[in-house]
Amino acid sequence: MTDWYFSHIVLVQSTLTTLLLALSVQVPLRAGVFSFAGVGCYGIGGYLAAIGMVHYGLSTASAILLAAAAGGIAAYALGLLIQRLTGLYLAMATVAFTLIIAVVVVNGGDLTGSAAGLFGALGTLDTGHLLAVVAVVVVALTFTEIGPLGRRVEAVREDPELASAMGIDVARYRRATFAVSGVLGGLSGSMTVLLRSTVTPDDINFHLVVLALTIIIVGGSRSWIGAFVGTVIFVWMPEVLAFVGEWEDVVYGVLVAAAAVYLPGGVTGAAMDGYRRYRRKRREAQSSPDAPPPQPAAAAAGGDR
Amino acid sequence: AQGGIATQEGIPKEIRLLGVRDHTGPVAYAGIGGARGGELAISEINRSGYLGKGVKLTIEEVDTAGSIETASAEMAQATADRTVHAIMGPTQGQQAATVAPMVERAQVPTIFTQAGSDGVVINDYTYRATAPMESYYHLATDYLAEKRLRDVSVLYNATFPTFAEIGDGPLPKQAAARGLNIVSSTPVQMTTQDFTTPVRSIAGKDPDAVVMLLTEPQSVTALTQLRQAGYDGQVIATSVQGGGNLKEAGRHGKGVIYPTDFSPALTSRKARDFVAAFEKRFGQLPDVYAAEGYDGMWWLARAIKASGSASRDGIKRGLQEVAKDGFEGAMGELTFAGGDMRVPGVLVRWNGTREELVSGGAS
Amino acid sequence: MLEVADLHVSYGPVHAVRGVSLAAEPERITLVLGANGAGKSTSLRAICGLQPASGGSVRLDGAELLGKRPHRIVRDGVSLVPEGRRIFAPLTVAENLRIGGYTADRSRVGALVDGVYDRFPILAQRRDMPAGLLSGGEQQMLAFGRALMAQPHVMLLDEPSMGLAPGMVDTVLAGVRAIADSGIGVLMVEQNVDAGLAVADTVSIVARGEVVRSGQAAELRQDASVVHALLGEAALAEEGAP
Amino acid sequence: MAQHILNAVALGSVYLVFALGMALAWSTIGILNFAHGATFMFSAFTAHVVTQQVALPMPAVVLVAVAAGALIATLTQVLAFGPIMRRVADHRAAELRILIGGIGVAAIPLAIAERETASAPFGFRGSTYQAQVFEVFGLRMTTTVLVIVLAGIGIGVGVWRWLARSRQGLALRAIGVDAETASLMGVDRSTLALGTMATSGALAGLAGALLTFQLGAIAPESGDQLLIKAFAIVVLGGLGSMGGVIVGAFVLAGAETLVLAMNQGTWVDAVSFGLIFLVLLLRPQGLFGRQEVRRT
Amino acid sequence: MAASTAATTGDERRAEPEATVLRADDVAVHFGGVKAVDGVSITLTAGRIFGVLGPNGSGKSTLLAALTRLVPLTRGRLEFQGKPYDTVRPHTIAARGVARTFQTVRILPGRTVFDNVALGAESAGRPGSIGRAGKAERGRVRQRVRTAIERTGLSGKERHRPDELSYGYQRRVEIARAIASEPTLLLLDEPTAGMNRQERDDITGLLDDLRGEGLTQLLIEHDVQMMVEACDHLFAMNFGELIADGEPESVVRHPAVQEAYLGTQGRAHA
Ligand SMILES: Nc1ncnc2c1ncn2[C@@H]1O[C@H](COP(=O)(O)OP(=O)(O)OP(=O)(O)O)[C@@H](O)[C@H]1O
Ligand SMILES: Nc1ncnc2c1ncn2[C@@H]1O[C@H](COP(=O)(O)OP(=O)(O)OP(=O)(O)O)[C@@H](O)[C@H]1O
Ligand SMILES: CC(C)C[C@H](N)C(=O)O
Ligand SMILES: [Mg+2]
Ligand SMILES: [Mg+2]
Repeated sequence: MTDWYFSHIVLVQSTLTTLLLALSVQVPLRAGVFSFAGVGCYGIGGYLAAIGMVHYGLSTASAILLAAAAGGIAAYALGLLIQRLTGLYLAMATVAFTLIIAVVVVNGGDLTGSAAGLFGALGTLDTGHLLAVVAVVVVALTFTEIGPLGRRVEAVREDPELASAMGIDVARYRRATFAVSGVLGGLSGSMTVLLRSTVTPDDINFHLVVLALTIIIVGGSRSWIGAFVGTVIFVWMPEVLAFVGEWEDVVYGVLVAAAAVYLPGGVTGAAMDGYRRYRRKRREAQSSPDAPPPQPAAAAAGGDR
Repeated sequence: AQGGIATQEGIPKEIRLLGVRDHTGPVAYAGIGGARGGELAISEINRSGYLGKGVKLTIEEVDTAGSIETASAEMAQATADRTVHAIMGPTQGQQAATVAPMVERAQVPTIFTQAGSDGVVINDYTYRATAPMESYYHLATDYLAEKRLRDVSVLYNATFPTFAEIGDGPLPKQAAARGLNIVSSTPVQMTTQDFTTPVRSIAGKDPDAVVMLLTEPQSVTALTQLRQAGYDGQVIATSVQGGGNLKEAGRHGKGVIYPTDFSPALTSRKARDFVAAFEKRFGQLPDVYAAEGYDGMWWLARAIKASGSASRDGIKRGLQEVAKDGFEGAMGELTFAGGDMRVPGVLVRWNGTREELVSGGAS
Repeated sequence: MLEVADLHVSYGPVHAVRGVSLAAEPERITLVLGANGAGKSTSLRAICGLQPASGGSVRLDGAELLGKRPHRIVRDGVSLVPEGRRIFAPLTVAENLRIGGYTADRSRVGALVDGVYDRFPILAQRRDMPAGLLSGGEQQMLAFGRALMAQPHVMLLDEPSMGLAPGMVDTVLAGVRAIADSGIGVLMVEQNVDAGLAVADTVSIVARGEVVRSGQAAELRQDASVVHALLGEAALAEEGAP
Repeated sequence: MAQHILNAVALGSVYLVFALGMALAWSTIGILNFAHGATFMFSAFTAHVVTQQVALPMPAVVLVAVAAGALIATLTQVLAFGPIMRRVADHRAAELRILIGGIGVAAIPLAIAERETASAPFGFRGSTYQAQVFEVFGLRMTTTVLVIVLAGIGIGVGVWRWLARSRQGLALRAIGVDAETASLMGVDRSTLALGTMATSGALAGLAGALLTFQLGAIAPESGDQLLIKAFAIVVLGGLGSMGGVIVGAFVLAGAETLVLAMNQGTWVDAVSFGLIFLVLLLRPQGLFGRQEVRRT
Repeated sequence: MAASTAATTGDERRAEPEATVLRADDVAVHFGGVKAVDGVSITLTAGRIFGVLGPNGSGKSTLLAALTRLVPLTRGRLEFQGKPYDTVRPHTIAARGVARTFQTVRILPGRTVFDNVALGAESAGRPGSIGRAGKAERGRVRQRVRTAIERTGLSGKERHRPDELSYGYQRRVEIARAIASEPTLLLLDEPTAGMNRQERDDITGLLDDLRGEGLTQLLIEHDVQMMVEACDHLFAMNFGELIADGEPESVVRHPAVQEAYLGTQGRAHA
């Protein structure tokens, strides 16, 4: 077990940091904000942590705090700037934001290490720290998924106008998701960098955007559990698929496409549907077997008055 | 796995190595080349009983698939495996820089090929069998000075670490030292595909030579469009254009000159033997990546022999010892700066079908 | 002529339509009445192929329609004004009408569009406006006009008077009558019982997914209380309110 | 200066042909095909493989690539997007799944091409075509550029007019709004969708062939770079507006050319994406996009 | 319908009888050249049902949108319980106790009927509260949801998703959501479209009960008979303007209304 743990420590840790990145895209998406600003903040956080540590000798904890705060502020400011945008227009603007950050760090001279990036930013993080951070994040997010707040978030996503007619300050919710996604991105970026000690402009690219999106759609976009399932799938897939060798990418492509076709709500959605069907079956089995075909209210509707 | 094997002193019957590099993805050619060169070297080492009768080097390759994540994950697994004596590390600079601190923590000697950025050879366990491009790029400026090609334009990919390093620093310095006049310096980025505009302004200046530091597809396009823009002077490129990468440029690629650490056109006996053996085994000419993999593997074998131990510590000591004296490899007389290889380098010309020697390469 | 016999439709475990039989004959209007959730819309959707049926048959002039895809059924001459209007919101009013005439003879589209504009002048005023901006009633007119564009043999209408002002209800239902008189068979779901009865020829009353009563409109007009009773309006009928 | 404008027009035309195919499927039947870049690349790769066997003239090479593109896109539709669209009633639910389906599909040709070429650049060296350089009014250009500009503008305007005027164009837009109701109008949505995707793929193939002729060679990864640019172009122009795509392509190409002409090559992406960002700030629906139609 | 459970709810919000709840003064909403609403002034007093009649496209729904701040005003002033609100954002006025239904059904498709109604129940006058509600509050919310569901005849359908419901039932979810928020003012845009007479009477019975509890209402419907019976006061609109205003019977008999609304035949429909 410990052998296994030590040889897979990088995968375990990157599962946790990638989860935070995926959540940074999922949180706004859940409120109907199609924003990839979190990925940009991943870059901001990663670079700030590395700069803080390499150039200014910051401690690991303060580098991460700085990164999270900066990510949150940057994303919040971006959110203020582009609050009139919606849908794919907003997505495009945030992708642009992310890619511009990549260009800025390439041209950042010694501060950012230019094209080569920075190295030697090895923090003192361990898996325990990561777990603690992720646990706090997950618990906090759970509250936004259930109960009244969950319903409101859903209303903001599905029908903002209806939401505001229900007394919900839609703009405030949107700005909040920006800030949260920035913090999550900053956390993810800084912790990734401090674990692996290097950061390069290449780390902030469109593929990361695509990866984050793929994770949450394949995993399930409605709750952190979906993000977690997706993260596990995509972080561990190369390991699991190693046996197919050079066909790994082909198999990867087929699996992703198949998930898109056959799993409407992602893996978690499919699991929940299965569970619901199972429950219904059981309920039906329990209700008296000789009764006429189940009358799940709907069919009886016409005359139940 | 039984623990402790790779830490035992002495030379066991089997010495297990792991190759952790790109076998798929955009720079797969570097990993594949390195793996093939190493494979050839291993077969020679094993066949000749170089490490003693019945002693066998074995290598297993894992694919980092072009990603830093996968590279560090694979490396974590590799270093945790106590039966692994040494690792032939990733070829991409950033992958290598990321795993460098890991191999030190795990104390597994690792030889990189390529991996041309800073932050790779940083401790007692990191070694590199590729000379940094800037260490032999003076061959190009020497040539220009010698041919009196004074006015030079530079077109370079400033977001690719290796080229950025040369284009921003050593190249202008070397040029100035040799009395060359850099009339224009045009940075482009990784995503630049069309060069009509930059090439147009270069052609307008009509310099004596153009130094072009670009990736493979970029160089084909830039060359083609440079010629179409009416420029017909000398083009100087890099080893990235070696290994037949200019083939697609067709007639526009003819006559391009570049410094490289290895060319099949090299005439030393070592080089000729390597080329012949490689061709026999793989049915094609070796590229620079293969030569580096080959010489890197021989460095390792010499190290084991020198320290008389294939333990991780023994290999580390041996590598340092061999580096002190240097040795002759396929790339010529190899010297070392710490754990980092240096080569004499060679200047070659692409004649449309293969490389021809222009200068250097003497051994 | 369209004959629906013993139609069954289920949504998963919900058996929404249980053996409905209906008919639409040329020149006649068949009025379908029923409480909310009785299965009226589901029946119409199944006839058009939008919802798979689990049993029964739908024949148009003897040919089976069940199992065909919706666009085929439309081309065979059956056209539906769907519940909730379903206009194409971002397309202009004129484009909505033109798409309605997708299967019509190309050369006649212009004339047909003008016909709709004559019937509903407000649509002509709004012709270049995105249809989604129309008021509810205007959208209902558009949905009706759009169905006319297809020049069907059989027309299925799901609550065509919904959201219309009384004057407009008369216009639309008079339009339906005129359409029927021109030789088209009409199957119409209506909640506005009196207005519906005024133009219908035959009536079928649906409850809980089954036809509980059908007969000639003329008879039922005499005996409106029966209809109301069947629709669960007994209390009202006793008070003799209407 | 004039030369720079010509260069921008040439670059814009390549972007245009590529982006048109993507915009066609996206703004009509609502398929944002993330495999468009891979389709582009793989059609060029197919033509490359063919030219290695037979020396073909330019039109034949283009034809091969166009056919390959149409085939790939058709397969994508049949195997991935079609099943997704069949399984959902409303379009919004399908949107993200189509995106991800495309991402999955794209990985396949990319992996194959990378493997076959070992990621080395490939081109049409085997073709009999040689670009001729000529000068008009002191402007230097090649026959390739001429072909690209003509094809780009011609097809761009053609597609634009066709979508706005034709019956099928209208039907396609209706499918994008509400596929079920469109079928109630007699529109055969699966056939039309298939035709649209095939056309879109053919345009990707055309772009693949033309760009490879223009650049001399492309790499397996070249498609990805164009994909994000095309995405930007369509959004910049305003989703649903083909005229917007035409303008968007030339605006982006113009901006890039300008930055390059000022010798600030490493800032190209920042400037072009910054421009898009600014345009969206001022016009949240893109240059020619329509405001979303929603009523209370 | 379960009118008996009604008495316990809504009393906290009951307003003074005859107090002015809402005043709209010279309200206009123009869309380019379309003058959807053009200078309408109305006053709603507490505890009464007001009706709006008018031909299709006369501006009724737009007026409702203006009152709930969902469209920008071209001109005019709005006042709710004495406080002007023509510049606030829509959620603010909703949080102050103005609830509405929509002419086109708008419900959350992925949530059950219960959840949809709960969304309304939770919005009641607690602007922006981030769901920290205590146990007691949660219990009260659940009670409000149950009551609203019962009163709109949705009992037994709590666990259904809206898209599994027939159109008439989807409309009821809209109404239930609005009344679950226990508003001070309820605005209803054709709440009974797609219902037959009996079903309509059930709904008007409910509105009547709510009036008895002191709830002020503004109702848009096309069914003249129903409007006359249900409302205390009618407004008639045409071309965005008020053409009549007063006692229901007299408004319906007003010649301009007859002319505009009841069609050329001028025959009352009911
Ligand atoms: N998608 C669906 N999934 C499950 N059940 C459904 C679905 N659509 C309708 N039903 C159920 O089928 C029954 C019949 O619905 P239908 O829409 O046909 O009623 P209707 O007679 O048209 O009612 P209304 O007058 O309210 O429009 C209802 O009980 C409804 O709950
Ligand atoms: N956003 C908009 N842009 C342009 N015109 C609009 C817009 N919204 C409404 N209109 C127009 O304003 C007029 C009034 O619309 P409104 O929806 O208020 O009518 P209504 O009285 O509710 O009609 P109905 O009884 O049919 O629902 C209509 O003619 C409509 O076409
Ligand atoms: C494989 C090569 C392209 C690697 C490159 N020389 C680097 O250092 O990153
Ligand atoms: Mg219905
Ligand atoms: Mg209205």
